[in-house]
Amino acid sequence: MNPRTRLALVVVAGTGLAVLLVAACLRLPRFGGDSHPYGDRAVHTSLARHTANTVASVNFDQRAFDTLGEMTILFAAVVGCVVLLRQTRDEHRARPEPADVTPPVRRYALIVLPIALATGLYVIAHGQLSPGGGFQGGVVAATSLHLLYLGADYRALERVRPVGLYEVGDAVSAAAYVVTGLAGLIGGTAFLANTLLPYGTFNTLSSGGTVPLLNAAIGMEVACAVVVLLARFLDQAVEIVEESGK
Amino acid sequence: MDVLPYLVAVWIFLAGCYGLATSRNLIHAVGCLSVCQSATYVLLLAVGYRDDATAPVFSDIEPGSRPVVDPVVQALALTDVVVGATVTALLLALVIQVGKRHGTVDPDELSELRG
Amino acid sequence: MNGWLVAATVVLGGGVGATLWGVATGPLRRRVVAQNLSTALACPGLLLLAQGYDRPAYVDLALVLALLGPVGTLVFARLLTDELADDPPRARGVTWAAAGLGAAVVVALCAAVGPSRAMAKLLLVGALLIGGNVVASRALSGGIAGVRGG
Amino acid sequence: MADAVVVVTLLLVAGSATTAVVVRDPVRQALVLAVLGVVLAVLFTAVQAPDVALSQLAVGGALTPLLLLLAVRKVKRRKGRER
Repeated sequence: MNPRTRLALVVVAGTGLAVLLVAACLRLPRFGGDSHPYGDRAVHTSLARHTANTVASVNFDQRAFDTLGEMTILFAAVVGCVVLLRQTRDEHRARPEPADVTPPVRRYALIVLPIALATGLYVIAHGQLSPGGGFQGGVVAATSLHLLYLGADYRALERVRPVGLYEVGDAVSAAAYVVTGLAGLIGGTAFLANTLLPYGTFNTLSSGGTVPLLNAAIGMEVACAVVVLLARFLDQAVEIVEESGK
Repeated sequence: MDVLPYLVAVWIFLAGCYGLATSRNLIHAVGCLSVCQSATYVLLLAVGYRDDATAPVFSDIEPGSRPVVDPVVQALALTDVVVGATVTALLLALVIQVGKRHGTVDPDELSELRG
Repeated sequence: MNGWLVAATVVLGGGVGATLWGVATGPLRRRVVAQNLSTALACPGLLLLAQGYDRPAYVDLALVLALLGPVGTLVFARLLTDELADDPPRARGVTWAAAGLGAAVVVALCAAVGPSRAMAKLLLVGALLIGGNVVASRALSGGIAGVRGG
Repeated sequence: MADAVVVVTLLLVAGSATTAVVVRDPVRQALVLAVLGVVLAVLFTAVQAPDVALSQLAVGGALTPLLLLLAVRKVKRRKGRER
Protein backbone atom coordinates (compact mmCIF):
# COMPACT_ATOMS: atom_id res chain seq x y z
CA MET A 1 0.00 0.00 0.00
CA ASN A 2 2.23 2.81 -1.21
CA PRO A 3 1.23 6.39 -0.44
CA ARG A 4 -0.07 6.88 -3.98
CA THR A 5 -2.85 4.29 -3.75
CA ARG A 6 -3.59 5.30 -0.16
CA LEU A 7 -4.09 8.93 -1.20
CA ALA A 8 -6.39 7.85 -4.04
CA LEU A 9 -8.41 5.71 -1.62
CA VAL A 10 -8.64 8.60 0.86
CA VAL A 11 -9.85 10.99 -1.84
CA VAL A 12 -12.47 8.58 -3.17
CA ALA A 13 -13.80 7.59 0.26
CA GLY A 14 -13.63 11.20 1.45
CA THR A 15 -15.68 12.45 -1.48
CA GLY A 16 -18.34 9.79 -0.91
CA LEU A 17 -18.49 10.62 2.80
CA ALA A 18 -18.62 14.34 2.03
CA VAL A 19 -21.58 13.90 -0.32
CA LEU A 20 -23.50 11.88 2.27
CA LEU A 21 -22.69 14.31 5.11
CA VAL A 22 -23.70 17.37 3.11
CA ALA A 23 -26.93 15.69 2.08
CA ALA A 24 -27.60 14.96 5.77
CA CYS A 25 -26.79 18.54 6.74
CA LEU A 26 -29.32 19.90 4.27
CA ARG A 27 -32.09 17.91 5.97
CA LEU A 28 -31.18 18.88 9.53
CA PRO A 29 -33.51 21.34 11.30
CA ARG A 30 -32.61 25.01 10.77
CA PHE A 31 -29.62 26.35 12.76
CA GLY A 32 -31.14 28.36 15.62
CA GLY A 33 -34.52 26.60 15.42
CA ASP A 34 -36.94 26.66 18.35
CA SER A 35 -37.62 22.96 19.00
CA HIS A 36 -35.36 21.80 21.87
CA PRO A 37 -37.50 19.26 23.79
CA TYR A 38 -34.65 17.86 25.91
CA GLY A 39 -33.30 21.31 26.67
CA ASP A 40 -36.59 22.65 28.02
CA ARG A 41 -37.10 19.62 30.26
CA ALA A 42 -33.50 19.81 31.53
CA VAL A 43 -33.89 23.48 32.41
CA HIS A 44 -37.20 22.76 34.18
CA THR A 45 -35.67 19.94 36.27
CA SER A 46 -32.59 22.01 37.08
CA LEU A 47 -34.71 24.90 38.35
CA ALA A 48 -36.87 22.48 40.34
CA ARG A 49 -33.70 21.36 42.15
CA HIS A 50 -32.47 24.93 42.73
CA THR A 51 -29.32 24.48 40.60
CA ALA A 52 -28.49 27.76 38.88
CA ASN A 53 -26.09 26.32 36.27
CA THR A 54 -28.28 23.94 34.22
CA VAL A 55 -25.24 22.43 32.49
CA ALA A 56 -23.82 21.39 35.88
CA SER A 57 -27.24 20.03 36.82
CA VAL A 58 -27.31 17.94 33.63
CA ASN A 59 -23.76 16.73 34.23
CA PHE A 60 -23.93 15.95 37.95
CA ASP A 61 -27.59 15.39 38.64
CA GLN A 62 -29.65 14.26 35.67
CA ARG A 63 -26.80 12.37 33.89
CA ALA A 64 -24.56 11.68 36.90
CA PHE A 65 -24.13 8.05 35.85
CA ASP A 66 -22.74 9.11 32.46
CA THR A 67 -20.31 11.45 34.20
CA LEU A 68 -19.19 8.42 36.22
CA GLY A 69 -18.37 6.80 32.87
CA GLU A 70 -16.51 9.92 31.69
CA MET A 71 -14.49 9.96 34.91
CA THR A 72 -13.60 6.29 34.46
CA ILE A 73 -12.34 6.97 30.92
CA LEU A 74 -10.24 9.82 32.29
CA PHE A 75 -8.87 7.61 35.08
CA ALA A 76 -8.09 4.78 32.63
CA ALA A 77 -6.25 7.17 30.27
CA VAL A 78 -4.09 8.42 33.14
CA VAL A 79 -3.32 4.87 34.32
CA GLY A 80 -2.41 3.99 30.74
CA CYS A 81 -0.02 6.93 30.52
CA VAL A 82 1.59 6.09 33.87
CA VAL A 83 2.21 2.51 32.74
CA LEU A 84 3.50 3.49 29.30
CA LEU A 85 5.81 6.28 30.43
CA ARG A 86 7.48 4.46 33.33
CA GLN A 87 11.26 4.41 33.54
CA THR A 88 12.49 1.11 32.07
CA ARG A 89 15.59 -0.79 33.21
CA ASP A 90 17.84 0.58 30.48
CA GLU A 91 17.15 4.21 31.41
CA HIS A 92 18.48 6.42 34.17
CA ARG A 93 17.51 9.84 35.48
CA ALA A 94 19.91 12.67 34.54
CA ARG A 95 19.38 15.73 36.75
CA PRO A 96 18.68 18.68 34.38
CA GLU A 97 20.65 21.87 35.03
CA PRO A 98 18.25 24.70 35.95
CA ALA A 99 17.49 27.02 33.03
CA ASP A 100 18.37 30.63 33.91
CA VAL A 101 15.14 32.59 33.59
CA THR A 102 15.30 36.39 33.58
CA PRO A 103 13.85 37.97 36.75
CA PRO A 104 10.69 39.51 35.18
CA VAL A 105 9.55 36.14 33.83
CA ARG A 106 10.33 34.46 37.15
CA ARG A 107 8.48 37.18 39.10
CA TYR A 108 5.50 36.94 36.75
CA ALA A 109 5.31 33.15 37.20
CA LEU A 110 5.49 33.42 41.00
CA ILE A 111 2.84 36.20 41.08
CA VAL A 112 0.38 34.57 38.67
CA LEU A 113 0.66 31.07 40.15
CA PRO A 114 -1.43 31.76 43.28
CA ILE A 115 -3.93 33.85 41.27
CA ALA A 116 -4.40 31.06 38.71
CA LEU A 117 -4.68 28.44 41.47
CA ALA A 118 -7.29 30.57 43.25
CA THR A 119 -9.18 31.07 39.98
CA GLY A 120 -9.14 27.32 39.36
CA LEU A 121 -10.55 26.60 42.81
CA TYR A 122 -13.11 29.44 42.35
CA VAL A 123 -14.22 27.89 39.04
CA ILE A 124 -14.64 24.50 40.75
CA ALA A 125 -16.47 25.94 43.77
CA HIS A 126 -18.90 28.04 41.69
CA GLY A 127 -19.49 25.11 39.36
CA GLN A 128 -23.19 24.87 39.99
CA LEU A 129 -23.80 28.63 39.87
CA SER A 130 -21.79 30.50 37.23
CA PRO A 131 -20.10 29.04 34.12
CA GLY A 132 -17.49 26.52 35.21
CA GLY A 133 -17.38 23.25 37.08
CA GLY A 134 -15.14 20.46 38.20
CA PHE A 135 -13.80 19.63 34.76
CA GLN A 136 -12.70 23.17 33.79
CA GLY A 137 -11.52 24.23 37.25
CA GLY A 138 -9.48 21.07 37.66
CA VAL A 139 -7.55 21.70 34.45
CA VAL A 140 -6.98 25.39 35.29
CA ALA A 141 -5.68 24.54 38.77
CA ALA A 142 -3.42 21.77 37.49
CA THR A 143 -1.99 23.90 34.67
CA SER A 144 -1.29 26.77 37.05
CA LEU A 145 0.90 24.48 39.20
CA HIS A 146 3.22 24.01 36.21
CA LEU A 147 3.97 27.72 36.08
CA LEU A 148 6.74 26.78 38.49
CA TYR A 149 8.35 24.66 35.77
CA LEU A 150 7.73 27.30 33.10
CA GLY A 151 8.87 30.21 35.24
CA ALA A 152 11.56 28.58 37.34
CA ASP A 153 12.91 25.11 36.66
CA TYR A 154 11.91 21.49 36.92
CA ARG A 155 13.50 20.85 40.31
CA ALA A 156 11.47 23.67 41.87
CA LEU A 157 8.32 22.01 40.55
CA GLU A 158 9.34 18.58 41.81
CA ARG A 159 9.98 19.91 45.31
CA VAL A 160 6.49 21.42 45.49
CA ARG A 161 4.55 18.63 43.78
CA PRO A 162 5.01 15.12 45.27
CA VAL A 163 3.56 12.92 42.50
CA GLY A 164 2.64 10.08 44.88
CA LEU A 165 0.31 12.38 46.78
CA TYR A 166 -1.48 13.34 43.58
CA GLU A 167 -1.85 9.73 42.47
CA VAL A 168 -3.49 8.94 45.82
CA GLY A 169 -5.62 12.10 45.45
CA ASP A 170 -6.74 10.92 42.02
CA ALA A 171 -7.86 7.55 43.39
CA VAL A 172 -9.48 9.06 46.50
CA SER A 173 -11.56 11.56 44.53
CA ALA A 174 -12.66 8.89 42.06
CA ALA A 175 -13.74 6.77 45.03
CA ALA A 176 -15.46 9.78 46.62
CA TYR A 177 -17.63 10.17 43.53
CA VAL A 178 -18.72 6.52 43.72
CA VAL A 179 -19.27 6.66 47.49
CA THR A 180 -21.50 9.73 47.11
CA GLY A 181 -23.50 7.70 44.63
CA LEU A 182 -23.68 4.73 46.98
CA ALA A 183 -24.88 7.06 49.72
CA GLY A 184 -27.96 7.62 47.55
CA LEU A 185 -28.40 3.87 47.35
CA ILE A 186 -28.04 3.51 51.14
CA GLY A 187 -30.44 6.41 51.63
CA GLY A 188 -33.16 4.30 50.05
CA THR A 189 -33.28 5.92 46.59
CA ALA A 190 -31.33 5.14 43.43
CA PHE A 191 -27.55 5.20 42.82
CA LEU A 192 -26.34 8.80 42.30
CA ALA A 193 -29.88 10.12 42.86
CA ASN A 194 -30.04 13.71 44.02
CA THR A 195 -32.61 13.16 46.78
CA LEU A 196 -30.35 12.95 49.83
CA LEU A 197 -29.53 16.52 50.70
CA PRO A 198 -31.96 19.45 50.80
CA TYR A 199 -31.77 21.58 47.63
CA GLY A 200 -31.07 24.76 49.58
CA THR A 201 -31.90 28.29 48.42
CA PHE A 202 -31.44 29.11 44.73
CA ASN A 203 -28.16 30.62 43.52
CA THR A 204 -26.21 29.97 46.74
CA LEU A 205 -23.11 27.86 47.20
CA SER A 206 -24.95 25.10 49.04
CA SER A 207 -27.80 24.82 46.56
CA GLY A 208 -28.47 21.80 44.40
CA GLY A 209 -28.24 18.87 46.81
CA THR A 210 -25.39 16.51 45.88
CA VAL A 211 -24.34 18.53 42.80
CA PRO A 212 -21.65 20.52 44.69
CA LEU A 213 -20.26 17.30 46.22
CA LEU A 214 -19.99 15.49 42.89
CA ASN A 215 -18.63 18.67 41.35
CA ALA A 216 -15.87 18.92 43.95
CA ALA A 217 -15.01 15.22 43.54
CA ILE A 218 -14.69 15.62 39.76
CA GLY A 219 -12.68 18.84 40.20
CA MET A 220 -10.16 17.15 42.48
CA GLU A 221 -10.03 14.07 40.25
CA VAL A 222 -9.34 16.08 37.05
CA ALA A 223 -6.75 18.28 38.79
CA CYS A 224 -4.85 15.27 40.21
CA ALA A 225 -5.16 13.40 36.90
CA VAL A 226 -3.67 16.28 34.88
CA VAL A 227 -0.84 16.78 37.40
CA VAL A 228 0.06 13.07 37.27
CA LEU A 229 -0.16 13.10 33.47
CA LEU A 230 2.13 16.11 33.10
CA ALA A 231 4.50 14.71 35.73
CA ARG A 232 5.01 11.56 33.65
CA PHE A 233 5.46 13.52 30.43
CA LEU A 234 7.91 15.97 32.04
CA ASP A 235 9.90 13.10 33.54
CA GLN A 236 10.22 11.49 30.13
CA ALA A 237 11.05 14.68 28.26
CA VAL A 238 13.33 16.33 30.80
CA GLU A 239 14.92 13.73 33.02
CA ILE A 240 14.90 10.17 31.77
CA VAL A 241 17.79 9.44 29.37
CA GLU A 242 18.70 6.27 27.47
CA GLU A 243 21.44 4.24 29.10
CA SER A 244 23.39 3.20 26.00
CA GLY A 245 23.29 5.21 22.76
CA LYS A 246 20.84 2.62 21.36
CA MET B 1 -26.78 30.79 7.55
CA ASP B 2 -29.26 28.04 8.32
CA VAL B 3 -26.83 25.28 7.39
CA LEU B 4 -23.38 26.95 7.58
CA PRO B 5 -22.36 25.62 11.03
CA TYR B 6 -23.16 22.05 10.02
CA LEU B 7 -21.15 22.42 6.81
CA VAL B 8 -18.20 23.89 8.75
CA ALA B 9 -18.34 20.91 11.13
CA VAL B 10 -18.32 18.52 8.14
CA TRP B 11 -15.41 20.42 6.56
CA ILE B 12 -13.34 20.29 9.77
CA PHE B 13 -14.04 16.57 10.17
CA LEU B 14 -13.02 15.79 6.59
CA ALA B 15 -9.90 17.96 6.86
CA GLY B 16 -8.93 16.13 10.05
CA CYS B 17 -9.48 12.74 8.41
CA TYR B 18 -7.43 13.76 5.37
CA GLY B 19 -4.57 14.92 7.65
CA LEU B 20 -4.80 11.73 9.70
CA ALA B 21 -4.61 9.51 6.61
CA THR B 22 -1.76 11.28 4.85
CA SER B 23 0.37 12.21 7.86
CA ARG B 24 4.08 11.33 7.82
CA ASN B 25 4.59 11.94 11.55
CA LEU B 26 2.59 10.26 14.32
CA ILE B 27 2.60 13.39 16.51
CA HIS B 28 1.13 15.33 13.57
CA ALA B 29 -1.47 12.57 13.22
CA VAL B 30 -2.47 12.96 16.90
CA GLY B 31 -2.92 16.70 16.26
CA CYS B 32 -5.15 15.95 13.27
CA LEU B 33 -7.20 13.59 15.44
CA SER B 34 -7.84 16.41 17.94
CA VAL B 35 -8.98 18.54 14.97
CA CYS B 36 -11.47 15.78 14.10
CA GLN B 37 -12.70 15.82 17.70
CA SER B 38 -13.26 19.57 17.65
CA ALA B 39 -15.53 19.05 14.64
CA THR B 40 -17.89 17.07 16.90
CA TYR B 41 -18.01 19.93 19.42
CA VAL B 42 -18.96 22.41 16.68
CA LEU B 43 -21.71 20.12 15.40
CA LEU B 44 -23.08 19.39 18.89
CA LEU B 45 -23.29 23.03 19.89
CA ALA B 46 -24.71 24.06 16.52
CA VAL B 47 -27.55 21.57 17.03
CA GLY B 48 -28.34 23.06 20.45
CA TYR B 49 -28.41 26.73 19.40
CA ARG B 50 -31.57 28.86 19.51
CA ASP B 51 -31.81 32.30 17.86
CA ASP B 52 -31.20 35.30 20.19
CA ALA B 53 -31.20 32.98 23.18
CA THR B 54 -28.66 33.02 26.01
CA ALA B 55 -26.80 30.43 28.05
CA PRO B 56 -28.89 28.34 30.50
CA VAL B 57 -26.85 29.69 33.44
CA PHE B 58 -29.01 31.66 35.85
CA SER B 59 -26.36 33.09 38.17
CA ASP B 60 -26.79 36.61 36.79
CA ILE B 61 -30.22 36.58 35.05
CA GLU B 62 -33.73 35.73 36.22
CA PRO B 63 -34.80 32.19 35.18
CA GLY B 64 -37.43 32.37 32.47
CA SER B 65 -36.69 36.01 31.62
CA ARG B 66 -34.82 35.15 28.39
CA PRO B 67 -34.96 32.15 26.00
CA VAL B 68 -32.08 29.73 26.61
CA VAL B 69 -30.12 27.35 24.42
CA ASP B 70 -30.05 23.58 24.94
CA PRO B 71 -27.94 22.62 28.03
CA VAL B 72 -27.84 18.88 27.27
CA VAL B 73 -25.54 19.22 24.25
CA GLN B 74 -23.32 21.59 26.25
CA ALA B 75 -22.95 18.98 29.00
CA LEU B 76 -21.96 16.40 26.37
CA ALA B 77 -19.39 18.69 24.75
CA LEU B 78 -18.02 19.90 28.08
CA THR B 79 -16.92 16.51 29.40
CA ASP B 80 -15.78 15.45 25.93
CA VAL B 81 -13.24 18.29 25.71
CA VAL B 82 -11.46 17.24 28.90
CA VAL B 83 -11.62 13.51 28.19
CA GLY B 84 -10.36 14.24 24.67
CA ALA B 85 -7.29 15.93 26.15
CA THR B 86 -6.42 12.93 28.32
CA VAL B 87 -6.96 10.54 25.41
CA THR B 88 -4.63 12.73 23.34
CA ALA B 89 -2.08 12.37 26.15
CA LEU B 90 -2.48 8.58 26.08
CA LEU B 91 -1.94 8.57 22.29
CA LEU B 92 1.17 10.72 22.69
CA ALA B 93 2.46 8.29 25.32
CA LEU B 94 2.00 5.50 22.76
CA VAL B 95 3.84 7.57 20.15
CA ILE B 96 6.74 8.09 22.58
CA GLN B 97 6.89 4.33 23.14
CA VAL B 98 6.87 3.71 19.37
CA GLY B 99 9.65 6.26 19.00
CA LYS B 100 11.61 4.56 21.77
CA ARG B 101 11.20 1.02 20.45
CA HIS B 102 11.47 1.63 16.68
CA GLY B 103 13.53 4.80 16.59
CA THR B 104 11.11 6.50 14.17
CA VAL B 105 7.62 8.00 14.23
CA ASP B 106 6.95 7.88 10.49
CA PRO B 107 4.03 5.46 9.94
CA ASP B 108 5.40 4.34 6.53
CA GLU B 109 8.83 3.47 7.96
CA LEU B 110 7.14 1.64 10.83
CA SER B 111 5.27 -0.77 8.58
CA GLU B 112 8.48 -1.47 6.63
CA LEU B 113 10.36 -2.32 9.84
CA ARG B 114 7.93 -5.08 10.73
CA GLY B 115 7.58 -6.35 7.17
CA MET C 1 -27.37 47.42 16.21
CA ASN C 2 -25.43 46.39 19.31
CA GLY C 3 -22.21 48.41 19.24
CA TRP C 4 -20.35 46.05 21.50
CA LEU C 5 -20.96 43.09 19.18
CA VAL C 6 -19.80 45.15 16.18
CA ALA C 7 -16.58 46.00 18.03
CA ALA C 8 -16.18 42.33 19.04
CA THR C 9 -16.64 41.22 15.43
CA VAL C 10 -14.00 43.70 14.24
CA VAL C 11 -11.50 42.71 16.96
CA LEU C 12 -12.06 38.99 16.40
CA GLY C 13 -12.40 38.98 12.63
CA GLY C 14 -9.58 41.44 11.95
CA GLY C 15 -7.20 40.88 14.87
CA VAL C 16 -7.47 37.17 15.50
CA GLY C 17 -7.78 36.56 11.75
CA ALA C 18 -4.48 38.37 11.21
CA THR C 19 -2.79 36.33 13.95
CA LEU C 20 -4.15 33.14 12.35
CA TRP C 21 -2.51 34.16 9.07
CA GLY C 22 0.65 35.05 11.04
CA VAL C 23 0.79 31.65 12.72
CA ALA C 24 0.16 29.81 9.47
CA THR C 25 2.99 31.34 7.43
CA GLY C 26 6.43 32.81 7.89
CA PRO C 27 9.44 31.93 10.06
CA LEU C 28 9.05 30.24 13.43
CA ARG C 29 9.83 33.43 15.38
CA ARG C 30 6.89 35.25 13.75
CA ARG C 31 4.55 32.32 14.34
CA VAL C 32 5.32 32.28 18.06
CA VAL C 33 4.66 36.02 18.29
CA ALA C 34 1.41 35.54 16.36
CA GLN C 35 0.31 32.86 18.86
CA ASN C 36 1.00 35.26 21.72
CA LEU C 37 -1.00 37.98 19.95
CA SER C 38 -3.93 35.64 19.31
CA THR C 39 -4.62 35.38 23.06
CA ALA C 40 -3.81 39.08 23.55
CA LEU C 41 -6.57 39.94 21.04
CA ALA C 42 -9.08 37.17 21.87
CA CYS C 43 -9.35 38.34 25.51
CA PRO C 44 -10.70 41.83 24.65
CA GLY C 45 -12.96 40.12 22.11
CA LEU C 46 -14.41 37.95 24.87
CA LEU C 47 -14.88 40.99 27.11
CA LEU C 48 -16.75 42.80 24.34
CA LEU C 49 -18.92 39.72 23.72
CA ALA C 50 -19.71 39.53 27.45
CA GLN C 51 -20.88 43.16 27.39
CA GLY C 52 -22.65 42.74 24.03
CA TYR C 53 -24.66 39.74 25.24
CA ASP C 54 -25.38 41.58 28.53
CA ARG C 55 -24.08 38.61 30.55
CA PRO C 56 -21.64 39.58 33.36
CA ALA C 57 -21.05 35.84 34.00
CA TYR C 58 -19.03 35.60 30.75
CA VAL C 59 -16.25 37.77 32.22
CA ASP C 60 -14.94 34.61 33.93
CA LEU C 61 -14.00 33.37 30.46
CA ALA C 62 -11.86 36.44 29.79
CA LEU C 63 -10.31 36.07 33.25
CA VAL C 64 -9.23 32.47 32.58
CA LEU C 65 -7.97 33.41 29.11
CA ALA C 66 -5.99 36.35 30.56
CA LEU C 67 -4.40 33.86 32.97
CA LEU C 68 -3.77 30.88 30.69
CA GLY C 69 -2.98 32.72 27.43
CA PRO C 70 0.46 33.92 28.54
CA VAL C 71 1.07 30.52 30.19
CA GLY C 72 0.59 28.90 26.78
CA THR C 73 3.11 31.31 25.28
CA LEU C 74 5.51 30.58 28.15
CA VAL C 75 5.20 26.89 27.23
CA PHE C 76 6.41 27.68 23.72
CA ALA C 77 9.12 30.04 24.98
CA ARG C 78 10.36 27.43 27.43
CA LEU C 79 10.35 24.40 25.15
CA LEU C 80 11.47 26.05 21.91
CA THR C 81 14.48 27.91 23.32
CA ASP C 82 16.99 26.20 21.04
CA GLU C 83 14.89 26.70 17.88
CA LEU C 84 14.34 30.37 18.78
CA ALA C 85 17.90 30.97 19.96
CA ASP C 86 19.36 31.73 16.51
CA ASP C 87 16.89 34.49 15.50
CA PRO C 88 14.96 35.60 18.57
CA PRO C 89 11.59 37.23 17.83
CA ARG C 90 11.60 41.06 17.92
CA ALA C 91 7.98 42.15 18.46
CA ARG C 92 8.02 45.11 20.83
CA GLY C 93 5.75 47.30 18.69
CA VAL C 94 3.07 44.74 17.94
CA THR C 95 2.87 43.51 21.53
CA TRP C 96 2.47 47.03 22.89
CA ALA C 97 -0.17 47.74 20.22
CA ALA C 98 -2.17 44.68 21.34
CA ALA C 99 -1.70 45.70 24.99
CA GLY C 100 -2.93 49.20 24.08
CA LEU C 101 -6.03 47.76 22.42
CA GLY C 102 -6.70 45.60 25.49
CA ALA C 103 -6.37 48.64 27.74
CA ALA C 104 -8.70 50.68 25.54
CA VAL C 105 -11.35 47.94 25.60
CA VAL C 106 -11.11 47.54 29.39
CA VAL C 107 -11.41 51.31 29.92
CA ALA C 108 -14.43 51.51 27.61
CA LEU C 109 -16.10 48.62 29.43
CA CYS C 110 -15.36 50.14 32.86
CA ALA C 111 -17.00 53.34 31.69
CA ALA C 112 -20.03 51.37 30.52
CA VAL C 113 -20.26 49.18 33.63
CA GLY C 114 -19.79 51.92 36.21
CA PRO C 115 -18.02 51.61 39.59
CA SER C 116 -18.97 48.23 41.08
CA ARG C 117 -17.57 44.78 41.80
CA ALA C 118 -17.80 44.02 38.07
CA MET C 119 -15.50 46.96 37.35
CA ALA C 120 -12.93 45.60 39.82
CA LYS C 121 -13.04 42.26 38.01
CA LEU C 122 -12.59 44.00 34.66
CA LEU C 123 -9.55 45.90 35.94
CA LEU C 124 -8.08 42.63 37.25
CA VAL C 125 -8.58 41.01 33.85
CA GLY C 126 -7.00 44.01 32.13
CA ALA C 127 -3.97 44.01 34.44
CA LEU C 128 -3.43 40.26 34.04
CA LEU C 129 -3.84 40.51 30.27
CA ILE C 130 -1.38 43.35 29.68
CA GLY C 131 1.15 42.13 32.24
CA GLY C 132 0.97 38.58 30.96
CA ASN C 133 1.39 39.38 27.32
CA VAL C 134 4.26 41.81 27.82
CA VAL C 135 6.13 39.29 29.99
CA ALA C 136 5.35 36.48 27.54
CA SER C 137 6.71 38.45 24.60
CA ARG C 138 9.82 39.26 26.65
CA ALA C 139 10.20 35.54 27.47
CA LEU C 140 9.94 34.79 23.75
CA SER C 141 12.70 37.20 22.79
CA GLY C 142 15.39 35.52 24.83
CA GLY C 143 13.88 35.68 28.32
CA ILE C 144 14.71 32.03 28.91
CA ALA C 145 18.23 30.91 28.05
CA GLY C 146 17.79 27.21 27.37
CA VAL C 147 20.21 24.80 29.02
CA ARG C 148 20.50 21.08 28.30
CA GLY C 149 17.41 19.47 29.83
CA GLY C 150 16.40 22.61 31.76
CA MET D 1 -25.76 41.11 14.82
CA ALA D 2 -25.28 38.00 16.94
CA ASP D 3 -25.31 35.94 13.72
CA ALA D 4 -22.45 38.01 12.30
CA VAL D 5 -20.24 37.07 15.28
CA VAL D 6 -21.16 33.40 14.81
CA VAL D 7 -20.37 33.49 11.08
CA VAL D 8 -17.02 35.26 11.57
CA THR D 9 -15.87 32.87 14.31
CA LEU D 10 -17.08 29.86 12.28
CA LEU D 11 -14.93 30.94 9.34
CA LEU D 12 -11.98 31.53 11.69
CA VAL D 13 -12.40 28.01 13.13
CA ALA D 14 -12.63 26.47 9.65
CA GLY D 15 -9.48 28.35 8.59
CA SER D 16 -7.42 27.42 11.64
CA ALA D 17 -8.55 23.78 11.48
CA THR D 18 -7.50 23.55 7.84
CA THR D 19 -4.17 25.22 8.71
CA ALA D 20 -3.62 22.76 11.57
CA VAL D 21 -3.98 19.91 9.09
CA VAL D 22 -1.91 21.44 6.27
CA VAL D 23 1.06 22.37 8.48
CA ARG D 24 3.21 19.21 8.59
CA ASP D 25 5.82 20.09 11.23
CA PRO D 26 4.59 19.04 14.73
CA VAL D 27 6.05 22.13 16.42
CA ARG D 28 4.34 24.52 14.03
CA GLN D 29 1.17 22.42 14.29
CA ALA D 30 1.24 22.80 18.09
CA LEU D 31 1.26 26.58 17.59
CA VAL D 32 -1.69 26.43 15.20
CA LEU D 33 -3.57 24.07 17.56
CA ALA D 34 -3.10 26.60 20.37
CA VAL D 35 -4.67 29.28 18.17
CA LEU D 36 -7.42 26.82 17.14
CA GLY D 37 -8.19 26.24 20.84
CA VAL D 38 -8.63 29.97 21.48
CA VAL D 39 -10.75 30.49 18.35
CA LEU D 40 -12.93 27.50 19.27
CA ALA D 41 -13.46 28.99 22.73
CA VAL D 42 -14.60 32.25 21.11
CA LEU D 43 -16.98 30.34 18.83
CA PHE D 44 -18.44 28.50 21.82
CA THR D 45 -19.02 31.86 23.53
CA ALA D 46 -20.74 33.15 20.39
CA VAL D 47 -23.01 30.07 20.42
CA GLN D 48 -23.83 30.82 24.07
CA ALA D 49 -21.93 27.87 25.61
CA PRO D 50 -19.66 29.48 28.24
CA ASP D 51 -18.98 26.24 30.14
CA VAL D 52 -17.65 24.52 27.02
CA ALA D 53 -15.68 27.65 26.10
CA LEU D 54 -14.06 27.66 29.56
CA SER D 55 -13.23 23.98 29.19
CA GLN D 56 -11.71 24.53 25.72
CA LEU D 57 -9.69 27.51 26.97
CA ALA D 58 -8.25 25.53 29.86
CA VAL D 59 -7.42 22.50 27.68
CA GLY D 60 -6.50 24.05 24.35
CA GLY D 61 -4.62 27.04 25.77
CA ALA D 62 -1.81 25.45 27.74
CA LEU D 63 -2.35 21.72 28.28
CA THR D 64 -2.43 20.35 24.72
CA PRO D 65 0.53 22.43 23.42
CA LEU D 66 2.58 21.41 26.48
CA LEU D 67 1.86 17.72 25.88
CA LEU D 68 2.63 17.98 22.15
CA LEU D 69 5.91 19.84 22.66
CA LEU D 70 7.07 17.44 25.39
CA ALA D 71 6.37 14.52 23.05
CA VAL D 72 8.27 16.26 20.22
CA ARG D 73 11.21 16.96 22.54
CA LYS D 74 11.33 13.33 23.71
CA VAL D 75 11.14 11.91 20.16
CA LYS D 76 13.62 14.45 18.73
CA ARG D 77 16.14 13.86 21.57
CA ARG D 78 16.22 10.14 20.75
CA LYS D 79 16.61 10.69 16.98
CA GLY D 80 19.24 13.41 17.53
CA ARG D 81 21.63 11.03 19.27
CA GLU D 82 21.70 8.47 16.43
CA ARG D 83 22.70 10.91 13.68
